[in-house]
Order: sequence, then structure tokens, then C-alpha cells
Amino acid sequence: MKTVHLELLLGRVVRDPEGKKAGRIFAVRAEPDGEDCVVTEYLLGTAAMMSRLGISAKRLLGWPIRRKPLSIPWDLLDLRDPKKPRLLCSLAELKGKKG
Amino acid sequence: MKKKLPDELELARDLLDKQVVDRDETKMGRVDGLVLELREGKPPRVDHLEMGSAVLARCIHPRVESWVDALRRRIGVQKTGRYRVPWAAVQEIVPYQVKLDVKAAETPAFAWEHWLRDHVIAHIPRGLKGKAN
Amino acid sequence: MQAAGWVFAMRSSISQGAPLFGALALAATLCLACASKSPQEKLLDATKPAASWIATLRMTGERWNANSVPASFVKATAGKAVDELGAVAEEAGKSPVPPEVRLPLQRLMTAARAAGSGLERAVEAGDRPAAARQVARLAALEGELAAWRSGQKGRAP
Amino acid sequence: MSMKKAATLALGILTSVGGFFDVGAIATSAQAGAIFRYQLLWALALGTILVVFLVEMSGRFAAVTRQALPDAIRQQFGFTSWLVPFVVLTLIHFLTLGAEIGGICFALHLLTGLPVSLWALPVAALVWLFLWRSTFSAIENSTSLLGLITLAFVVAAWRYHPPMGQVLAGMLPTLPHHEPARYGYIAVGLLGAIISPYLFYFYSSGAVEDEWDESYVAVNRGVAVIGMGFGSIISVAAIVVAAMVLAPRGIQVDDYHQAALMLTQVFPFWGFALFAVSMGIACVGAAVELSLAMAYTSAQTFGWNWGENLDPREDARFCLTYTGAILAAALLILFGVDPLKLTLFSMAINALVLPFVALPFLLLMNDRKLLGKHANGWISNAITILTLVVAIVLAVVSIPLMFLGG
Repeated sequence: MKTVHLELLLGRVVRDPEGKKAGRIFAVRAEPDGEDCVVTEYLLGTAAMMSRLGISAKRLLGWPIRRKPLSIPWDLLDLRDPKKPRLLCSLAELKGKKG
Repeated sequence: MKKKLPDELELARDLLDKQVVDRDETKMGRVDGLVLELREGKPPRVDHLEMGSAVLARCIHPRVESWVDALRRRIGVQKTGRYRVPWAAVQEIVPYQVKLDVKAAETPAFAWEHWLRDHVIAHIPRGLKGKAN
Repeated sequence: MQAAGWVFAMRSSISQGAPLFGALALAATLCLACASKSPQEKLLDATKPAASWIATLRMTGERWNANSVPASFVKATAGKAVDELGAVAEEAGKSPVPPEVRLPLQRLMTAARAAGSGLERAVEAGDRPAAARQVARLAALEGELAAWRSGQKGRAP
Repeated sequence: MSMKKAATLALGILTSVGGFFDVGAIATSAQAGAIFRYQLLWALALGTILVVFLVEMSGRFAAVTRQALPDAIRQQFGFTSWLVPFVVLTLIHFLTLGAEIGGICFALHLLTGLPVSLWALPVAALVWLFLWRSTFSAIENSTSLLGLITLAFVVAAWRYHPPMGQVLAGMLPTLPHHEPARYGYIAVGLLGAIISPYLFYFYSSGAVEDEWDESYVAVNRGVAVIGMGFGSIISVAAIVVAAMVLAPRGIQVDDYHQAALMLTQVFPFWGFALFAVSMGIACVGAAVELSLAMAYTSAQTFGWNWGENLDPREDARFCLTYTGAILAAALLILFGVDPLKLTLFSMAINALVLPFVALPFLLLMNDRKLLGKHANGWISNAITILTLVVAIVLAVVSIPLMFLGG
């Protein structure tokens, strides 16, 4: 059984096949599925960290920062080497999908 | 027993590092680690939670883990520094704790607590405590 | 969660702050070095706690005579004061200032220590008039030390 | 207001007696008054405002989330981020606990004439027995009731009719006329003595022990103001008395023996004992608070079962943490570490670590997912950011001052 430790995965830099940096993993979304609990997406970047820590720049500093965390669906992230998570499509493609 | 889980979980925020209680609400540790199983063609699933000194030591450095483990074996109170809780045992997740369908006293998480209770606390006369509340 | 990135962010902010912090520490050290005091000023500084200890002895004696503090307290305070005054006397002895400056101070410290020990003995014997005499002696020494200090302040560069 | 809620004031007074008016506040207030008269009252006033807000926040946090601060910090920021602050704070709490035990020993030395170090082990046994045998509410009520004796300082200050104009003028910061390094060092010490990190860990854990819920948010506000106000008034009184009694005679406080003379003039018969007893009780309160804060912090960091109301058989690790802490801290005094020097040193490093306590605090208090409508408003945020700025300035300033003024 191939496993990965979440506590060691958080904060890792994700790169796309061309080696471009996509950001650090700060959050992992999951949902219960019958008896199981399955991962749906991974969230990257400062915005993910901020939302993870409940920080709202608007409340704290008085001005809004409009940046959304970069989200990667579960099937587009290769975790076989947890130290070097790899994006399965290019960064541009991922961003393009969202429009 | 029916599980009480939110519809959507953010694993790092809603699970990791949270206080763990047993079915009698006895505090038994924290979610020190969380292990995902990678499956071919299917989304990764949460396999088990981990608790214990080895898990924490690993977060600092793998070398620290080996030191902590050597120390644990020498002292010999705990059989394992890595207590695994299968996902099926997770009963309830609320903002301030994670409830497991186990009994704390029967798990390795309570090895030290029991050793200290039987070898130290039992020898000191206790006061009015326990009757209070 | 294991916010490695969070730690990373904190670490980098600390390391960015380090030069600033280092500069401040350096500035402080430089200030210390520039402000290195003349032997006279150093001696003057050392006499400040001495004056405070003589005043303490005097007040302790007065309060004992008024039945406000126990004998054991006088004993402990006098013991501490005599030690501290001894340390000042020693510093004065080692100071490179001219003898006409330090000798009167050394004499003052010796007299104050004697008064402190005298007070301790008087209290141990329960002798109130003797304690009152030591208090008066301490008051006089307080004045003399103040005079010495203002004389030095006038001469200090 | 129900009786139970009115009784929560005890938690505020206990936190205040132990956390505000403790050995550090006694030492630094006496020094401030003796050397600079009323000129350093502003540091006390500033510290009071900051601490009232921070205590209110930690109580509100506990009431709304049912979590104490160390618990929430570990959950929110993760084990590796919390590890270093946790170790550093534990070390500081240990030194401060040593200073408080030293304060109790000194009070007993004043009353009995026996040497300070001789009292170290009996005092450790006494503090431990108090924690081991009684419940949280018993500790709260007895310490806060006994703590009222420190009001002796207020009576003394009032009897001296201090020059009100000068006292009020001291509330505004001014540059020192003499000894600037010492002035800075005492100001840092005063702030460090007032805004001690353990205060917030203890108070929020106490609120969880007392089973506060959202309905306590309003009560908590009153408790923070009244409790901390109590400590503040006593510290102001201590500065005033030192300024009226010690300063005119030129007595500085280089040693606790000198501070012990403070009340002997105004209460010729009881003054000496009143000082000793006030100091002893304030330090017992602080020692209790510190040893519990250490046990709470460790237990919450590792998820052990904890609570002062539990039978020690149910939370062995929690009980043995405070037991070990008290014993180890008492050894410092047994081996002759000077209580006043230890106090001043731990107050200065308390100020030094404050930024690392205030920053996570600021983040937690703004988390809407945790606190909902009870998250911080702009006033509380402004005060916390001010604390953070003051703390950073203090941290930068206190290092050179430790060499210049100490």
C-alpha cells in the first residue's frame, strides 16, 4: 500500500512538469464517502495559508487582498514522491482550466 | 453508532493537531500525524491517524525520531511510539476536538499515564480531589 | 497543521530582521564603549549604592528603636549592608584616582561598616541608647558622603 | 447576574494577585518609586491598559471556543511552529517560578529571621500540597481572598497624601533627569512584570476549568477590568509608597531588605509583617499560577488529560509536570541564587519573548471561523498591535540595557 504522511506533505513546493513552481501546499480538502474519507483537492499559496490560519487581510490590515488560493484537483497531483509533489499538467494549463 | 462528520473537511485545519478524546471524553492525545493511502485511479483516502512521540519527533527530523525511539526502547514503558487509529474509529469531529470510538485506557496512548499512575501517584496520599465537581 | 511554510515565513522574517537587530546591538555596544567612564566617574557611581546602604542602616536602626522591625531583620540587613560597603571600599582601594580623592572615601566606608556592625551588636544586646548612638553616627556619615560626592561631581570633567 | 458568574471575579483577582502584583511587580515598583519617584507611573499605566485588553481577549477566546490558548495555538499553527516558543516559554516560566518561590522564601525569612535558602524546600512542599489537594475553585477563592491583604499598600499610599499633581504628571512619559540606562531598564522590567505570557495561558485555561461558555463574554470583560485594575492600583500604591518613604532618604532598592522598610513608617507596629505577608501571598498566588500554567501548556501541547478538578489518578502527567516544575525551581533558591537578581532577570526576558506571544494571539483573535461575531474589533486589534510594537521595542532595547542598567 502506497501511503503519504499529510504532516510531512504540508509546506512542500509543488512543481509542474517543466519545473515551474506552483506554490506550497497549505491545505487539503476532503469529503466523507461512505465509510471512507477521500481527498478532493489540494490548495496552494499564501492565500491558502492565510485562509487556513483564518487571517483576513481586510480585517487585519484594513485593505483587501484579492488573491484566491491555487487549487489542484486530486487527480492532477502526483504524490508518489512526497518530498517532490509534481503537477501532472503544466501550470498554465491548470490556470487556463479555471478560466 | 452513527458518525458525526462535517460534509467537507479541510484535513490540515479540521483534523491535524487537534485534541483527541475517547468515547468517555477523556483527553488522550493529539492528532500528531495523518496518513493518506494513494490508490490507482481513485482519489487518495484517509487511512489512519497517528499519535505518539515518534510521530512528533519525525516532524522535527528523522534523526530525532531515531533518538526518541532508542530512548523509548531503553525506558521500556511504551511498546510503540506510533499509535495508529484507523479512520473507522473516528466518531465525531467538532471545532475543538476529535472523538474516537475507543477507550483511552486500553490504547498505547495511555501507557505513560498508567505507568505514572501506578508507580508514582499511587504512592502519594491524595486529597479532596475526585469528589469535587 | 504542519505549517512548514509558516515557519519558513517566520524564519525568513527573523533573518531579515537580524541585520537591523545586529546594527542596534552594535550601536549599543559602541555607545557603551564611547561612554566608557573615567575612574573618577566610576567611583562616583559606586558610591551611590553605598549612600543608599548607609541610609538603609540608619532607617533600620530608627525603626528598630520604634519597635517596628524585629532584631533578626536588623541583623540580616546590617550583615548585607556591611558586605556591600566593604565591596565599595575595596573598589575605592583599587581605583587609580589620586589618594587624596579615594582615602577620605575609604575612611568613610570603614566608619560606616563599623557603625553597621555597632548597630548589629547594639540590637543583639537590646541596647536602645547604643543603637540610637549608631543611628546618629550613620546620619553624620550620610552627610559626609553626600559632601564627598558633591565635591567629586564639581571636579569631574 | 447569577451567583456563579459573580464568583468568576475570583478568577480575575487570582490572576491579578498572582500574575500582576507578584514578586516582579513588587521589586520593579519599589525600585521605580525609590529612584524615580512618580516618573515611571506611565509604564505601569501603559502596561495596565495593554494587559486588560489581552486578558479580556484570552478570556473571550476561551469562552467562545472552549479552548485555552496553548491548545488553540498548537492546533492552529502546528507542532513544529509551536515547538520553539513552547520550549523557550517553559524555560522562562521555570525561572519566573524560581523567582516567585524566592519571594515566598524571602517573606518567611523576614518573619522568622531564618535564612532564605533554608525555606526553599518547605515552601516548595507547601505550594505543591496546595495544588495537589485542592480543586481549582478552592485555589481561586482562597488566594483571591488572602490577596486582599495587599490592599495595605493602597491604605499606606492614601495615608501619605501624595502630591496628586506629580502623580498625575508621572502618567505621561518623560525623559529621565538622571541615570537614563537605569530608567529604561526599570521601565522594561515594569512592563515585563505586568504583561507576563503565563498570565494569558493561565487565565484562558482557568476559564476552561470554570466551564465558561459564550454567555460569559460580557462577564469576562468586567473581570478583566476589575481584576487587572486591582493589581494595577496596588502597584501604583507601591510606587507611591516607595517614592514617599524610600526616595527622600536616598534608599534605592538593590535588595529586598530595603523594600521591606516601605510600610514600617505608616504602620509602626504591623507594617513590617504586612509587607512580608503581602509579599508572601502575592508570590504564592504567582507560584500557583506559574506551575499550573506550565502544566496546562505541556498537557495541551501533547493532548494529555488535564484539570485541577480531576483526581491526580486521572491526569498523572499533568500533576507530575507541576510537581517537577516546583521542585526544580525550588532548587534554584536552595542553591543560593539571589531572589532579586533572578526576579529582575526573568522580568527582562519576559519582555523579550512578548512579541512571540502577541503575534499568534493577534492571528487567533481575528479568526472568524473560530470566534464568529466575537472576533476582535478594531480597538482590540489596535491595542494588540500596539502591544506587539511596544514588545518589539522593549525586546530590542532590553538587551543593551541588561548590561548598562543591570
